[in-house]
Amino acid sequence: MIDIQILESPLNVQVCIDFVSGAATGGINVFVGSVRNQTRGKRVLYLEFEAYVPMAISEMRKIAETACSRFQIDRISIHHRTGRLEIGEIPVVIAVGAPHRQAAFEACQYAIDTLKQTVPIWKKEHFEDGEVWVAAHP
Amino acid sequence: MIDIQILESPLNVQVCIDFVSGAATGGINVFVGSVRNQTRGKRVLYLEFEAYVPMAISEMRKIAETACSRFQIDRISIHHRTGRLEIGEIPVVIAVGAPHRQAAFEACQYAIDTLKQTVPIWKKEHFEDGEVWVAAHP
Amino acid sequence: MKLTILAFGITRDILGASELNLELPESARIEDLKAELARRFPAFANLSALAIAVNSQYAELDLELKELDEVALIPPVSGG
Amino acid sequence: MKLTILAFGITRDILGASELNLELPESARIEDLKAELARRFPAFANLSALAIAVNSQYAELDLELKELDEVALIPPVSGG
Repeated sequence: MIDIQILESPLNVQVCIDFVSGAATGGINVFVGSVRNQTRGKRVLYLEFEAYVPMAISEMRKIAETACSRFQIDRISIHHRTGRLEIGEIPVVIAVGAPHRQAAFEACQYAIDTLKQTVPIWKKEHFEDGEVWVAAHP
Repeated sequence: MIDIQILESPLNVQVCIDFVSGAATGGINVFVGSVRNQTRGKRVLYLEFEAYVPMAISEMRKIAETACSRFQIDRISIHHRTGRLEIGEIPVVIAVGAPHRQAAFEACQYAIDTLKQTVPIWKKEHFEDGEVWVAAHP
Repeated sequence: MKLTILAFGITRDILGASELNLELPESARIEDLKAELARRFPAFANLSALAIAVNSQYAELDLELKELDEVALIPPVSGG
Repeated sequence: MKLTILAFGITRDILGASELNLELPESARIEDLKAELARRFPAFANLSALAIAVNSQYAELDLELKELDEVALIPPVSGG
């Protein structure tokens, strides 16, 4: 069971956990991103996330399907937020439910690592003295 | 920052996540245990967890302190429930907050693996035709 | 053929718009599109990478474009 | 010396009680306690393991017991 969402409103971790919980679930691993107050030693005011929504959903679904086929997992929920996020807010939640915990850990780690490499979502960091699209330049 | 609790009432995942969230937190990893409806192919009706509470808290605190010193993490919350748990209920929640996600994943995995080896808590599985203390016999 | 190109992140800043209408020869490939973009927008040379998506899938350089394709510029992603 | 032993999980079932009062010689060690338990409760031989905690810490076999120690039987744990 796969649940993929891109939302403009605050993410709800419990919704993701509920989705991946079932009677055969023995362990759930959850990754929750959090907007940090600094990056490379520089103070961050807030972030903005932009997504190419149909492709982002398609790539997130690929990750979920690969996770389900590669690891012994039943259920995965991936939610990503867009728009302006303040310090401490949550850009991403990935929850994975599995009969045994090791598969849940591995699938969750695979999902967040791959999401950061393939899903067309972009983060702009806003500083006191300017702004930058993360990773755009070498 | 370390938060250790043994509770007789249902665990609240969000409470653990809130504890490990801070302005310097970049990633949070959470493990949520879940009571399965079967074990080794046999239908489970419900579980009972019993703890030697003062020692269990002491061992959980050791795990948290070791996790903080061994991995680059800031905050860890470990909650374990006792008493009777129905299928789908949550015996344990471990949440770890860190500046970078990899440390959060590793510390969370370390914490649950070690908890299952050292913390004096015992699980009794109740079946239709009897009950068994898990791992008591070879 | 006429193509409408969607732009995101820094590529939208470079184009100064979220869409670009482009005229390309029939059976142009992704590599031709990238060359045309590089010619018209020298700032693309400063990016660490630039992928092109066609109909929501990452496209190889030799893929032939068709007029009804949804084409998008995908600068280095940074979600999560 | 008189010791009160706390029992949990299957050891509580074997003892039929959550506490056991035991008389041991002065300066008895953990290994002496385990031998006395094995003598009185043969079912302990069937356990996959049995640790002893003294004052909420896992104890080595050669630790000397003292009368005011809080001693607990720790059968194989299965939390989480």
